[in-house]
Amino acid sequence: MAEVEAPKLPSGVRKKLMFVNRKAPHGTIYALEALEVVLISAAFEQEVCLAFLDDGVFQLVKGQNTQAIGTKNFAPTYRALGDYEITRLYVERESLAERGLATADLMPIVHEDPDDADEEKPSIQVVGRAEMATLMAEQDVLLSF
Amino acid sequence: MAEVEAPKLPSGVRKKLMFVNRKAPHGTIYALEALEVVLISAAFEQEVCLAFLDDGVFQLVKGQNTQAIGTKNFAPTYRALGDYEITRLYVERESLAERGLATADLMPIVHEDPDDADEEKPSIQVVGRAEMATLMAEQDVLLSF
Amino acid sequence: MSTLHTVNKSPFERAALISALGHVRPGDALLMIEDAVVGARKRTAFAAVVEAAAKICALFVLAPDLAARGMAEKDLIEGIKTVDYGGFVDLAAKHRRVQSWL
Amino acid sequence: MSTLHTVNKSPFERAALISALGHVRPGDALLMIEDAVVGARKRTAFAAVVEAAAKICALFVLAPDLAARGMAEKDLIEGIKTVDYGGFVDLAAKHRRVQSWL
Amino acid sequence: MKFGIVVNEGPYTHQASDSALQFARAALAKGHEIVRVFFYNDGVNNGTRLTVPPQDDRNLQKSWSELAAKHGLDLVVCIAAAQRRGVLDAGEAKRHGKDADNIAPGFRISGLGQLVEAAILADRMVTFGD
Amino acid sequence: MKFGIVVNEGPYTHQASDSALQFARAALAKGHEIVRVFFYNDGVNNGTRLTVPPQDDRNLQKSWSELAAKHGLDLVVCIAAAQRRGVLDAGEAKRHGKDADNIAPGFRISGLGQLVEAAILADRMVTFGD
Repeated sequence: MAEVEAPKLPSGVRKKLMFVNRKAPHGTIYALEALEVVLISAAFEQEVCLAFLDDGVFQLVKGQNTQAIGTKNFAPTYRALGDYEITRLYVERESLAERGLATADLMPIVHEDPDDADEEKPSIQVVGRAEMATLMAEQDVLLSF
Repeated sequence: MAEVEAPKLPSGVRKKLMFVNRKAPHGTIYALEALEVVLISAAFEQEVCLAFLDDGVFQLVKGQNTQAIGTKNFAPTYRALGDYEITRLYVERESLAERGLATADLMPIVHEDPDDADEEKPSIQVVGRAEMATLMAEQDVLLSF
Repeated sequence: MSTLHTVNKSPFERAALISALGHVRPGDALLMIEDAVVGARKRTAFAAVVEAAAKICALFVLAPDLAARGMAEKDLIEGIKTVDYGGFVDLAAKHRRVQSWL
Repeated sequence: MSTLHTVNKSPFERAALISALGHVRPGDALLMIEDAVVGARKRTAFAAVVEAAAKICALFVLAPDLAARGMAEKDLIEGIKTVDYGGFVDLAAKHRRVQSWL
Repeated sequence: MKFGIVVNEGPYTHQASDSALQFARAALAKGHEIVRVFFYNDGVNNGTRLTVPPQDDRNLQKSWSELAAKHGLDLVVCIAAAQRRGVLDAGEAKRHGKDADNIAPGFRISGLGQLVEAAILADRMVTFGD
Repeated sequence: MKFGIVVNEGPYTHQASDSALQFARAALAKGHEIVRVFFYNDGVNNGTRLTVPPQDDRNLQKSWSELAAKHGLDLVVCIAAAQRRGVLDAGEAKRHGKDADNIAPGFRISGLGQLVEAAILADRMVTFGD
C-alpha cells in the first residue's frame, strides 16, 4: 500500500510495538491509516502486534464491500499481514459480545508458522478484557488510532 | 464577533430557526462556530432560538476561563445574545441532571422584554426531554452543531 | 409536521443514537448512516433500545453504508428498512425538517 | 511497568473514558484532559464508575482544561488530583508507556 | 424541492464529504434543486485545489468541482473558517499578504450569512459532519 | 528523557494541536528532548503557512514554527496524508504539477517510516487527536 523506507536506527534495537485499534472502519480514516503504519513498521524488524477493541473489532468483520460508498476497501489488507510477519491480532471478547459479533463473523486471517514447517496458523486471538489490559502492559510503545 | 452582511431575501420570509447545541465547549470548535452563525442570523429577522442538550449544556456553565489553555473564551458572548434579540435558550433538564449540573451552575443570561417596559427577563428556560422534542418539532429549520 | 433524524456514529462509541432515539416522536423517521449502521445490528448491547424505538417511529439504514461494514439485511433488527442515497433524499423530502445528530 | 492512560473526550458523549477505566491496572495513572475533565465531576451519571476506578489507579485532571470548563477542585470526585502541563509531562515520564484513548 | 447542504468536515478523515456528495448527486438525479452547499468548520478543506489523493482512491475536491460545473451548484466556503485553516482565493491571499492561494475551481469564499440565507431559501437543510 | 509526539488533528477544530503544543513546551521547559513531532491524518493541516487566524485568537501554525526554530524541533508532516489534503512543499508541488505550495517554515514532509522511527527512538510516545 505505501512505500517502505529504509530504517536508519542503531542496530539491535527491538521494541514491542502495539497498534491499538478502537475505531470503526470507513466512517473515519483512522483504521486505514493505522494499517498503513503497521505495514511500514514491518520493515523495522520490531515485535509488532495489533489490538482490536471497542469499535475497532468492526475492522475485521468479513464481507466488507465499499463499492457503493465510493471509498477504498482496505479490509483485504488485514489478510496480507501474515506476509509481513505480523501474526498477532488480539481481539477483545467483550467488545465482540457487546456488538453482537462472534468469531465466525470475522475474516479468517492466517499466517505460516516457520517454527512448525510453515503450517498455516490463525492470526486472530480472541482475549478477555483483563488479558487485553495485561498485553498492553507488556508493550514498550502503544500507538493509538 | 463576526461581520454582519445585509440579507438578500424576499421580504416577509420569516422562518423558525433552532440552533441545536450538543457538544461540549473548548475541546472542539463547534460551540464557538454555532455562536457565530447565531449572531449573524440576528440580522435576518427570523424567529431564532437555541437548544442546549447532551454535552451542549456545558456551554452555559458559569466561570469558564480559557486563559491557561490559550484559546478564545467565547462564553461571555452568550450573555450578549439578548442585545441581538435572541431571547430563548432552551436547556434540557435530563442533560443537566446526568452531568451533575443544576440551573445555579449556569450563567445568568437575561434580556429586556419590550412588551413589559423593558424589564429584565431570564433567557434560559429549562425544559424536559419530551418538551425539547416538541420544540424541535415546531421549527422550520434545525441547524445542528 | 414530522422530522427525519439522521445519525452517523456508532452507538458503542458515541451517545448520538441514544439521544436521537430519546427525542423521536410518532410519525418521525430515523436514518442510520455511516458508522451508525452498526446500531441496527441484532443482539447488540443496544438492540433493546433500538427495538423499543422502532415501535415509536420508522427506522432506516443506508444500504451502501451497511455493505461497507459487511452487514446484510439478515443482520438487522426486525422492522428496520434499508434505503439507498435516493431513498435518503426521499425521506428528507417527505419529512418537514432534518435533524442531524452529529 | 505501569501505564499512563490519557482520555480527552466527555464520557457523556464517547465511550473512551469507560473503556479506559475498564483497562487500567493497579499502579497505572489515568489523566483526563480536554473535554474529558467533565468526567471528573461529582454527582454525574458516571460518578460511581469513576469512584470505583479511583480505588484501582491514580486519577488526575488537567487543571487548565478544568478552568476552561468552569470547574474547580470543589467540583471533583474525591481523590482526583489536578496537574498542569508540567505535571502531565511528569506523569508521562514516570510511567513506562502512554496509552491515548482517542 | 430545494435542498441546502452543510459540510462540516474536510475530505478523507471523516466520511461526511463523501456522504454529502452522494446525497447531492441523488437529489439532483431526482430533479431536486440544491440552493447551496455550505462548507463550514473543517469542511472548508474540501475546497483546496492542492490535493493529490492516491491514484486508486477517489478525488473529493475534483468530484465537487465537477458536480458544480455540471449542475451550476453554488459551493460556498465560509470565509472565517477558511482563513483559520489556510484556504484562500487570490483576493484573500493578496489582502493578507500571502504568497499563494489554493481555492479549487467552482468554490467561492463568502460569509456566514450565506449559510443563514440558504437555511431560509431551502425547503430542507441537511448537515453532514463528524 | 526523549519524547515523541503525534498530532492527528488539524488546528482549531479540535483542541489536539493546542494540547500537543502545550505539552511540548512543558516537556522542553523541564529539560526533556523531543525527538520528533509527527503530524498525521488531519494533523498535516497544522503545517500550511496560508492560515490567517483572527487577530484575537492564537496562531497555531506560527506557534509550532517558532517552537521548532527556538528548540531545533523536527516537525514532520506525513507525505501521504499531506498529499490527500493539499499540504505540499515546493518539490511536491512541482512533482504533481500543482501551481502553488503551502508548507510552513520549520515543517518538513516525509514518510510514515518517520513515525515508526520516532516510536523506536523515543522513550515515550504521546498521541493527541480527536
